[in-house]
Amino acid sequence: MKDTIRSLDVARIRQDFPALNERVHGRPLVFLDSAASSQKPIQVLSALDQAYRTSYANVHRGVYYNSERTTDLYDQAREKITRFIGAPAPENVVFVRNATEALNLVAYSYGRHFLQAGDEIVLTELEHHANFVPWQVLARERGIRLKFIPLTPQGTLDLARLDELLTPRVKLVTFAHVSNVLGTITDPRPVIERAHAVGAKVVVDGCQAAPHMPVDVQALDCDFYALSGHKMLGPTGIGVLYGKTDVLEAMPPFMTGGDMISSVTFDSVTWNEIPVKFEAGTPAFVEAIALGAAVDYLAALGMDAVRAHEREVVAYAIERLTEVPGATIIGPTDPDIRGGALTFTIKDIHPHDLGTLLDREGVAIRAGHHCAQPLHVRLGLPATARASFYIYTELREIDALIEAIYKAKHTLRK
Amino acid sequence: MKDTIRSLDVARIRQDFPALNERVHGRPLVFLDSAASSQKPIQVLSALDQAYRTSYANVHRGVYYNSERTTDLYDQAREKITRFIGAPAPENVVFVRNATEALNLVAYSYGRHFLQAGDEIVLTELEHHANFVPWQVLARERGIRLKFIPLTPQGTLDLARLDELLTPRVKLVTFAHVSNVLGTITDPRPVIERAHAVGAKVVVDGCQAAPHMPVDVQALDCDFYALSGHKMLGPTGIGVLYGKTDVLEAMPPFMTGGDMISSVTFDSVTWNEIPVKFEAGTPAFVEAIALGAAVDYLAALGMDAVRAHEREVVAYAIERLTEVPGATIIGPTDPDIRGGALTFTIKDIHPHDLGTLLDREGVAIRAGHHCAQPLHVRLGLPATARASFYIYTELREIDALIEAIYKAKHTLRK
Amino acid sequence: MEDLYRENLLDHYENPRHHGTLEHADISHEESNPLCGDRIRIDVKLSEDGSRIAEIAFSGDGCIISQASASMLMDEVDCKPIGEVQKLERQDVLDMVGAPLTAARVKCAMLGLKVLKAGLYQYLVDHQK
Amino acid sequence: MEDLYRENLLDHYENPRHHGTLEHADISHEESNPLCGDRIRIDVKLSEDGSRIAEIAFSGDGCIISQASASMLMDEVDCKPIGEVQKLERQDVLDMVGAPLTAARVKCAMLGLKVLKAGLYQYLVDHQK
Ligand SMILES: Cc1ncc(COP(=O)(O)O)c(C=O)c1O
Ligand SMILES: Cc1ncc(COP(=O)(O)O)c(C=O)c1O
Repeated sequence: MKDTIRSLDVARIRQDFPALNERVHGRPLVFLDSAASSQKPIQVLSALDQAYRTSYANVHRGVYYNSERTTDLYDQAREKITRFIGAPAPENVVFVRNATEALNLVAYSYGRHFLQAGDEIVLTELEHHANFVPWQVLARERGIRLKFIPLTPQGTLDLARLDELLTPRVKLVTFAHVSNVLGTITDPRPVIERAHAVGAKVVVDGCQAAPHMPVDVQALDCDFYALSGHKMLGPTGIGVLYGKTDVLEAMPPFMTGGDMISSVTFDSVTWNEIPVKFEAGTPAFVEAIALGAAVDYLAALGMDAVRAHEREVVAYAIERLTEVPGATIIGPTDPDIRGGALTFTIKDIHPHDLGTLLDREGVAIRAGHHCAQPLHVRLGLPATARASFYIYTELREIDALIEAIYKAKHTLRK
Repeated sequence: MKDTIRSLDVARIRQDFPALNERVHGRPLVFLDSAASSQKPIQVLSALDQAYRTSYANVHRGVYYNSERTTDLYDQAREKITRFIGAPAPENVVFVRNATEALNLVAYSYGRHFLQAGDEIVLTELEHHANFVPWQVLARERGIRLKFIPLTPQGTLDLARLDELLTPRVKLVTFAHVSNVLGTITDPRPVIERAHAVGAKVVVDGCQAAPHMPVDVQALDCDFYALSGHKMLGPTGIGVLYGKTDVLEAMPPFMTGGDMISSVTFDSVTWNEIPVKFEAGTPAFVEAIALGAAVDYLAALGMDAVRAHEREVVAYAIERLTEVPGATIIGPTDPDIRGGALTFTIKDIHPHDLGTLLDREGVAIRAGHHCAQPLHVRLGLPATARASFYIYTELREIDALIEAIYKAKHTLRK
Repeated sequence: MEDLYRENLLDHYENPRHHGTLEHADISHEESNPLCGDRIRIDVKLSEDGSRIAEIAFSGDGCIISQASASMLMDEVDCKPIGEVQKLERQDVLDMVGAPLTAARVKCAMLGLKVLKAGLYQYLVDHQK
Repeated sequence: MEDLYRENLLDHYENPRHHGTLEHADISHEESNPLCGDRIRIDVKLSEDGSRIAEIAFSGDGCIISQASASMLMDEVDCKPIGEVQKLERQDVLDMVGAPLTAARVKCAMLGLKVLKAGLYQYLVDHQK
């Protein structure tokens, strides 16, 4: 199988990313923070620019050319994303600002409508705050119990514990497809099957998966899938909530206003059809159009090839980092179950100091708790360093990272 | 006073708007739908492009150069908007997707926390769905009563009725600063004073005001002010909720997730400070930066000059339309109290037919209920036609509109 | 421009065929598009054996596209077997209109067909066929 | 690069001045920055009349910037009148550090001052001065 996967022509890809040619503090930029937000190819920048420059107008219901044309582009973008994630139809693709809004939408609209006191929600110890705090708030407000799938010492979900967690009171199960800290790739399929077996709905936080590997929401059979456009070559301000038709139709709207109603009087209101029912007001339609260009770009590379490339990069990074004295990798070290985010610590160097020192060498990594404080408490670490990769990452950038770490150690005499 | 106002150099301004040079159906575009969404100047397009092309990274907490720089630009944008609307400090400026989200945020966070059964909300008969449906939903959910400031036959708010509406049960008063259908400019100050006198908070929907005239939220003394960036030269996907410090601080968050928390454990959470408390997840920071460029552009023109220009255009449009047989102007015909949106009907021509026929002449207007169905019910009209203006609108475009209306009448033999 | 509002369409608008209401109709159905205020009512009398449209009429108000396409639809379905009428589709209406319609206006053109089909459907359900 | 992590700063980090805790302190206060795990505790003994700092010590853990700037702060305030210490500001700490700090790291540098000021403030409130 492996050799049938087209591999990426990274040198060619890098030419599409103007921001990668920069110098920082006099050094060539080595951008290793794509898990926070990816760089954008000129194809996306030009989709943005063209949408404003050519026949721009607000979408929906305009009876004139510009508005018709922009509406068409917007609809096409939704179709592209529908195909990209394997959704059955565009009606299953709700545009939101980011994954955080997608998850809040589910917590507000599904959670507050279908969950009640005594119900239980199963999540995991490794969630990003975006897939943790909304449930925590809901749980307190409604007297719902949160239960956590614990981690194995390797940093994977301890699914042996799942059956005991999945009581009939569990109404919702949610987890990150790929962890933004541990990098752990969880195969969603078995978890979803077992959750469905007890009648629970399943929400998958796909923020770190959709940009990096093939995703087919119908094959997964999840009820909801959340992603952020800015992490997958798209602009800021746009994300997607996928939902199954029957669930979306049963849910009340979240925000209300223009476009999402079918008709309203002083006394009554009827909602529009899905997905528009969940898109109140003027949507971020130019961002949606540009996200369409981003998934075109990714689809042309092939998501299998994207994943194969990142697997290679992360394998090399694990290998190189392992040789650095005092380095500890946080999370799985098997590249088969590790996405393109490598979190680590260096003995006696605080991650913030490391981040600052690496920056001076042009190497951009993230330091902190990566919006996963509960996980860091479990790990017993206040903060960690994270280097994360994407389609444009070259192996020589891993070398630059390792060099910069040695240099930091030298500077700090560690 | 009048002659001290710089007037706009419209020919010069138009050079900054590439989309205005287009042809539609072989005719030069006459874009008269800025109330739905405005065109964008190259200054804004280039701010967008540069933010992605140069040192792009996610904001907040990155310890490396790109992230610091982008965070700086983002903070500067908030400061620009703070100055533009006369807010006391950046902490009073919450970034949202659009005015609709701003109003929903208030309805969810303020409304569900501070209002209860038996309370009353005063709004008006002319509201956009964005400032109507969220209150209708809240009212039903909580047993709150909605009361409406009626309209005078001229299409202004009948403020003589305000005192009888303002009982001590009224906890919230809300109204559009400028109506998107009637164009009516309401002076917010006296309404706000009277509402405050009974202890009610005041929410102003500034969607059609902020782009078109000077706004000083501190002088108005409103508690909340909502606006959309895409109607004021900015990109889609970004809007602003202004709120007073004490009110924002007292409110619980709306959406939750990354960045808006100060710290979180498995059992507890503390929120971040305002305004970040209300900005969960990766914000639309590039859009915010570009909105900063948009308000720079407007501030450089001077909002007094912008208003003076639009007053002139709307006065001319009223004059020309009045001479068309069968034309009826909806709303005030006094340009002193009419913003740059002119709504009308042509006897025996359905607005949709008119819209389609005008489009064939290159003239883009909006036809429908403009997301104000309850108002249209009051007016006894299912739909109306609306031509709306902005800083780039020329008087000759009004002439083109009138010509096209005559031609439509001829075609339809009316 | 005359491609859309051309003679045929305008003629149907100004001289709508089968316009009015029918007394003792077998089917009477009305719907409106709240967004633009287009409203159409259709009355149908069926043949003795209930298999064909014997008489049909429409009334309503709204834009030219909605009213003219309803008039064209009347001409098309009058005296036709119900089975055939049920097979009519979006494209058939677009063909009747015969001029390019933008997406926002297609809804207007479809209102007549939507009303007719909904009325027929309800009739068949009620009569257990 | 050495502009930031230069000798002086590293020296304070490796050989922190006034490091430790004080028994029978008049003021003991601790705070942490949950975002990065920096933690600092400061103990103060005041002079007989309560007007000056007689003895001071800090402990804690975290990044170099937070720990070194706390150490520098100790040197700076030791034996100073309380009134003067209360006047210390953000810029004073930045001057002590003496190297350009990016916004994200300024917070680290300020933790020591924050703890000291909060402790002093609480003491003054409790003693009604
Ligand atoms: C008066 C008024 N309020 C609210 C809105 C909603 O704005 P948006 O769709 O950008 O949220 C509009 C825009 O149409 C408006 O004109
Ligand atoms: C796993 C995971 N979930 C959710 C989020 C939140 O994404 P956003 O900030 O774009 O809403 C992130 C991004 O940091 C993430 O990595």
